[in-house]
Amino acid sequence: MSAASPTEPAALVPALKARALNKRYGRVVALDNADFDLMPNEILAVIGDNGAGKSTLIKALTGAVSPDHGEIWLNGQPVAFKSPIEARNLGIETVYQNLALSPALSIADNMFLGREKRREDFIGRMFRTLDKPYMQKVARQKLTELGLLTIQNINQPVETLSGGQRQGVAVARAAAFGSRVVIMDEPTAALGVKESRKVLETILRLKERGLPIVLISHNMPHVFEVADRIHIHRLGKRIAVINPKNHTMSDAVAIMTGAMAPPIDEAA
Amino acid sequence: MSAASPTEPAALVPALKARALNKRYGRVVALDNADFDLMPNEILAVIGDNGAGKSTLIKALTGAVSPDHGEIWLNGQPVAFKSPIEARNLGIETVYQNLALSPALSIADNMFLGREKRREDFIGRMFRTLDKPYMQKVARQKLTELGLLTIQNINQPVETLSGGQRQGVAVARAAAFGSRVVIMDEPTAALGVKESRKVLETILRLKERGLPIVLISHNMPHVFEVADRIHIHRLGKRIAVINPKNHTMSDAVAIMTGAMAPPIDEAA
Amino acid sequence: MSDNATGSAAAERGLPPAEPGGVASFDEADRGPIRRMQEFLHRFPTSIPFIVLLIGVVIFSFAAPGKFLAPFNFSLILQQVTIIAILGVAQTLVILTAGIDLSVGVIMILASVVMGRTAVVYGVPVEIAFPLGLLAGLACGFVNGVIVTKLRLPPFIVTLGTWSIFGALNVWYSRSETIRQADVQETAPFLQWTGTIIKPYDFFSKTLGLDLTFLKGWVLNYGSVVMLIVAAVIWYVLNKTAFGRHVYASGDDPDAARLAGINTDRTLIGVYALAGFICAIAAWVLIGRIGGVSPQAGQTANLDSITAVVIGGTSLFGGRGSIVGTLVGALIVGVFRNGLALSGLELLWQDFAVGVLIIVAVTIDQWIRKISS
Amino acid sequence: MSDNATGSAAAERGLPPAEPGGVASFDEADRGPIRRMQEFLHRFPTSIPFIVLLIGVVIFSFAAPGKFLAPFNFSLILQQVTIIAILGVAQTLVILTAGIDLSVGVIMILASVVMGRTAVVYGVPVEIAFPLGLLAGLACGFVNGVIVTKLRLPPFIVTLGTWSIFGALNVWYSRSETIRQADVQETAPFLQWTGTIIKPYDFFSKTLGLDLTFLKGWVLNYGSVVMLIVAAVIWYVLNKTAFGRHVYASGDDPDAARLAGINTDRTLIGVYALAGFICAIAAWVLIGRIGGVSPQAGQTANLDSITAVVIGGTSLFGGRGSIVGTLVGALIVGVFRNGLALSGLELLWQDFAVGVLIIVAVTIDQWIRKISS
Amino acid sequence: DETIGLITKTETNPFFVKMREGAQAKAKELGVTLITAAGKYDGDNDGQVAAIENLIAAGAKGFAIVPSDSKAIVPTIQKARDAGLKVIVLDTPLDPMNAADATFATDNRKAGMLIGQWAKGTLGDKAADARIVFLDLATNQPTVDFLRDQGFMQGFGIDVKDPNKIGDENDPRICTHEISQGDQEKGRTAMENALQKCPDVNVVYTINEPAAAGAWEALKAVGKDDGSVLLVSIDGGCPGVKNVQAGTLGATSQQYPLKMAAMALEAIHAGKIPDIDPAVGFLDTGAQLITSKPVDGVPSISVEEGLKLCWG
Ligand SMILES: Nc1ncnc2c1ncn2[C@@H]1O[C@H](COP(=O)(O)OP(=O)(O)OP(=O)(O)O)[C@@H](O)[C@H]1O
Ligand SMILES: Nc1ncnc2c1ncn2[C@@H]1O[C@H](COP(=O)(O)OP(=O)(O)OP(=O)(O)O)[C@@H](O)[C@H]1O
Ligand SMILES: OC[C@H]1O[C@](O)(CO)[C@@H](O)[C@@H]1O
Ligand SMILES: [Mg+2]
Ligand SMILES: [Mg+2]
Repeated sequence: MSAASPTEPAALVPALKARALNKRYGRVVALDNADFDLMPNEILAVIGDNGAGKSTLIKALTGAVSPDHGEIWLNGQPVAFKSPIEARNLGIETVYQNLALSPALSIADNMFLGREKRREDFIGRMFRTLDKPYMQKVARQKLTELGLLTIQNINQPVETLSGGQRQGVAVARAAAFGSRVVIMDEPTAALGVKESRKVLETILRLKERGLPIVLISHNMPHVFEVADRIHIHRLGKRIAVINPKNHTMSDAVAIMTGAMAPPIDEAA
Repeated sequence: MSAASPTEPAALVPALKARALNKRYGRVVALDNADFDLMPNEILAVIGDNGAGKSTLIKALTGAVSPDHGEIWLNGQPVAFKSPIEARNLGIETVYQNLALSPALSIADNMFLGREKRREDFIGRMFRTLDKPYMQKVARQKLTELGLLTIQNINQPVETLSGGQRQGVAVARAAAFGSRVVIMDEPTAALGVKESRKVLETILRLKERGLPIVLISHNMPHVFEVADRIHIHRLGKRIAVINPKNHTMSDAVAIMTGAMAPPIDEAA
Repeated sequence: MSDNATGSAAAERGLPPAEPGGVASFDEADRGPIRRMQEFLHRFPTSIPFIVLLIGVVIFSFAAPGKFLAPFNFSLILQQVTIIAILGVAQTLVILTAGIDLSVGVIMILASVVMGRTAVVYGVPVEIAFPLGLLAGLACGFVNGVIVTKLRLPPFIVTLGTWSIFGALNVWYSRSETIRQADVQETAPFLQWTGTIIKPYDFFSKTLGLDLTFLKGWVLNYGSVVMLIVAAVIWYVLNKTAFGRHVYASGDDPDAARLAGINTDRTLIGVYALAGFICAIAAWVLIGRIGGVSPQAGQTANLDSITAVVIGGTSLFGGRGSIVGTLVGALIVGVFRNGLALSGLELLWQDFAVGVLIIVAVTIDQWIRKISS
Repeated sequence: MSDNATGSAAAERGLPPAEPGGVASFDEADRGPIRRMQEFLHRFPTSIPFIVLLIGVVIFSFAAPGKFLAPFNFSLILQQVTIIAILGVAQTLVILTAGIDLSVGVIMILASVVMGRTAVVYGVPVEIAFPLGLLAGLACGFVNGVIVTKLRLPPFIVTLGTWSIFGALNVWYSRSETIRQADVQETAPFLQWTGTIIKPYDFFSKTLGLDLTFLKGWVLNYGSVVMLIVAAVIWYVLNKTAFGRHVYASGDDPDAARLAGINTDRTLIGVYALAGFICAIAAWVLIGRIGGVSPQAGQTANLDSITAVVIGGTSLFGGRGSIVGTLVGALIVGVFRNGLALSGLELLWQDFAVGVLIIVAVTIDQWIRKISS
Repeated sequence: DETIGLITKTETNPFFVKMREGAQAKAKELGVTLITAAGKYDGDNDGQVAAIENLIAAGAKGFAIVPSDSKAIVPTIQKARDAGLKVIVLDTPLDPMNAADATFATDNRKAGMLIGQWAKGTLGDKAADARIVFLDLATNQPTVDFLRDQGFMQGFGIDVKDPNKIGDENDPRICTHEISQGDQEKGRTAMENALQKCPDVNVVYTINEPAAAGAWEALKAVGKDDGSVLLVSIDGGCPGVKNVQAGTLGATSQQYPLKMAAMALEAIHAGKIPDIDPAVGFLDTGAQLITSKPVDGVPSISVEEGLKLCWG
């Protein structure tokens, strides 16, 4: 329950940690004393039934929703984000389930929203002119990396994209800019087989870059393929954390749905 | 290319058929002479990359988008829906990818949107009073059938639901009211393992009731589990229709992504 | 955050409270008075604007002692807000569909001129002239609705255009001539009926022989009764009929509503036509109020009606709001203006205070909503 | 359908055309003149309102032959729309964020009074009085922005409230006294500079010795130049800077913008403050136009500025629209009013025609957009 | 304590502001409470109706009002009088005039006539083929509007046909009637449009001085500030009189708003209405022509005198 002491070895200080988060909407309890631990450089999957409170947990962690009570630590430091901007400024990048894209803006604009790049020459410094060609180039490149080749026009408004293309834009944005923690809420839900693959590869690549990643997903094969640990959420709280190597998918689903008793906490 | 002649046996007249559908947005070609056939009482899966044009195809078939040209037949009769209402009035029920729910209205209201039930007593006939208790009861029952038990309040506005819960509402609506054709555009994308199962069961139950169903999905195991035939869409057109019994998932994905040449049309 | 918006949206529409049986439920024992108040507000969110109204009344009882807190003055306020409240009801319908109707004021005037001039100047029996006026209102609204839906133009533009057009028709038909109160009284007194005063005390003592002293001093007119009936009917339509659900859905997300199978065009035309009809009823109340028929009246009515709607908590983006809110919104503005006028403050500082009070009122409203959710 | 909306939204913001290399590409051979026209409109969607404007001009050349189609008359129209166009630019900023500013007119008047009265009546040097007026506008806008964001109130309510408040301050500071043209001229002629007339023909013949006869008859004033500069600067800000992107995003979907990491509060405060500042510039142009300072000028400016914005194709729901559209929108209304005034039509039928023309103009605009997409 | 009300057309027109100041001073002197109210714009009847009702609720002894709509307000004024309030109408007479207890006003027709006569006299022979532009108040022609406009015509020697209606004349010297709403900016726009129709204009009648100031700017912009156009108006506010002095305004008929208000308050306070000549129907608070170029046979006062009497 206590914050990491300065003498704790770095690897033991969770990158992101929360205790006893609560969030109630009227009579609906979305978070019920939920705990959370993301260790450095791990891929943590979060699974749970629809309505279990996974998205609310993520929103509470990133300042998109203010929990009624509870505490959060980033790399051992207590934090209380009042808005998603504060979390982002500390390097936490999130793909929200509803994507958080501006429908009428272009793909490139969305990709760089809130961190637009200025021209580096005199004019750019003087008149704060945007470097649109640069942003378009990078946006196209990031989307190509995700295999979203059907996108023909990087200046197309996001609202004209297909469901999967939109999700791709949001994922590409988070992957490109996350510097401390990357959180993805069902990033492959609308993606095709090939595109989903690319996202999993991207997640692994982010891990290689030393980042910890949170992956919320209903896709058990995906989860078991990439996760180091699995956080199981049920009725608003974490009921177990399991190691995918020691459990089968059916176990995970059984625990998640309440068909099996949660094991005693085992994963590091 | 011609409509079914009256002498054709019923089983051979497609429930829904389209030829040479075209839809262009500026320079983006979303549908490029796409064909489509849904046979009576079959489950037809439609698969394809993100941005291949699947959703546009569905929208063109249901009057949500007017194709630039092309022809459509419902049970052998040529049709040209000017709005989704016309399609719905003929018994075609659709789960659109963006769900088509009214965010501020309650779950029960959304479920009965456009086909509200009036009280049957004198007052109902006189003052067109809605039978709210009835609609709430049915809504709750339909959601329970889909295993969406975390929904606590049937009068909750849809915008306060989790991603999966929302999708559940849209699926429940289509399943409850489809009388001629049911079309589902990625109905399980946001659903959990258990809930997805229920949707697949629902689809099979609809088939038992004698309906033909169109299922768009990126989830190959799901597709191969329930589909009678698989329509593969690529770059705006149907490039193959395969029988899942004769092909593996990898085949399907390979054809879909262009890695394998489409087989000659084989499925009935 | 978005949840606040959401919460109050639900509250605004007066959705019933969540059912019990959530993941956790309240510990029923520890309910202090504050908690109970919260529960109450959460259960009955429509009571919130009333609280704001009450606060206003209390303030002015001190600011204008004696004068403000008198039955007669309250009766007056009610009469003063009647027309704006009725137009506000019409405006609420339109705004719920994410539209706006800049022509409500002029439709009202046109309808009043049609009723008055047809009856008084052209000598047509009021049994025909009055329905003709209602029809004129309905027709104007219908035209608005048809243009909005068939040409797919923004309602702001359409009603700005028809505002000019109906205004010109008004000048043309009325010849800019005011019809005197005395002439109306002689030829078509029915048109003035809405201005007839009722004294509830006298009514009860005469008809039932009751001596209800607390009613002494209260004065009503039939215009206020008409207002309440119009509001009740539209409340019913919005909340208890399919058409009402379609109105909310069409404003909330028109694309979704269309995909879900709602004929949004028909709904919108219905809404504008109904709004026009309600404006014509307001015309009747207007004639009762000013006695005669003036082609000049009601020019600020557009802004005033929109103000009542917005103060009443209805969103200009459509899909969220309520009729009760609009009535209270109109009353809040009426109370402020009347109270300030009686306060003896210099005109200039009255204006200043109205501005501040409107902002404060809505702030308190939002704040109560927040803590009660 | 929703795609039409989408298409024109992109068009409105003047997004560059799609890149080649789609699934299929055009057969470049079969491009008839209509197809080429379509291509052109699709590439340069901002040209569409100009076409509508042109249609208006052609109509009036016939309706008011001789008088309308004269350089001098065009110069006049430009001068007549200058103030509304500048306020329209301010209003566009606010409306792009899904807000509305009912206080633009009164901010302008207040700023003009601060400039004029401080300089002329209190004898403060214009070098101080003028910036003070600009500051007053900025401050008013800032107050609007802070209330909108910090109290999270609907902009309609906030600016309705501050409209009253700023109006009261205007009466208080101006004492409702008019300042004469001659007095301004004597003490602070700089404030009238925007009214100074430029004759392009004389200018070129004097400075460059060019005899550009086609410029004969054209008359400009510095107010119009100021208008163009303001519009150009704001166009630049909206399209070429990060702030501009944030303005669009904040209006398009505020929740998404916030989640994406935009400080929407800061953006909104910036927008309102900037709008207030622009209103103060409009104040300067106003003084130039009416010569002196009048505390009651420009009271209908709110509705007029919103009209220009909406006719210019900007959505009242935020996130979609352009500055160029607003300028053309203001011009369209100016052309209609002027053309009708010259047409000799009876006033009543002029009103009628303005209404019809507004609707027709926007219909044509939508229609061209549709066929060009 | 005694309460008396004053209701004006708007809050920002200097004319009404001065009226209010006059009333305030008088109220202080008499030791009564003054409640003031105004419409939201020139022509706002509804606001004035509510203001009257509020005065009834406040138990006022009576009030003075400048009616925005001279006909539509009549029943409400009747209601107030039935409730025992004394009602004195200022500036803009009611229609019918006797609907109030009394009317204290400028003789608007005479005020118009004075500037009409002056313009005619100044032009001399040229008056026969003058080109006149009228900048009127509003489409619905409230009493001040037609009284001044038709008065001007009568003074200028134009056959007015119906003396209570603008626009039924067919004298070729009338070039156009435009609407100014008594506003400076709209006055300029109205004059600009008029100039397009009447490039040869040489007389401009304006409803009031704000409109005249706007018109002047439009004239100046086309170089017609060279004395080729006679601009006349009504009001006699200090800025207007100074404009006469500067020569931009040829002549103006001065009105006396402070006097109107002060007299009204006194009468209401005393509860007795001064004697009014039944032939006139209202108490004329006077109107004097101010010009620096007097014309024979048209009584006028000098700018210096005008400056002493001016307001605002
Ligand atoms: N703004 C809100 N108002 C009311 N209830 C809400 C709100 N947001 C979420 N909820 C409720 O909180 C619960 C948890 O929702 P959440 O979105 O966190 O679920 P989830 O685990 O992410 O589900 P899914 O897998 O479907 O995305 C749900 O029952 C939902 O209805
Ligand atoms: N309104 C529109 N304007 C412009 N382009 C559009 C529009 N709607 C769709 N498109 C384009 O048409 C193509 C097909 O889109 P569609 O939504 O049909 O794909 P999809 O196969 O359903 O993809 P997904 O699996 O991601 O849902 C995409 O490239 C998309 O960008
Ligand atoms: O707008 C018309 C009004 O303007 C005045 O002339 C004052 O400027 C008043 O006498 C008149 O009622
Ligand atoms: Mg979720
Ligand atoms: Mg799709």
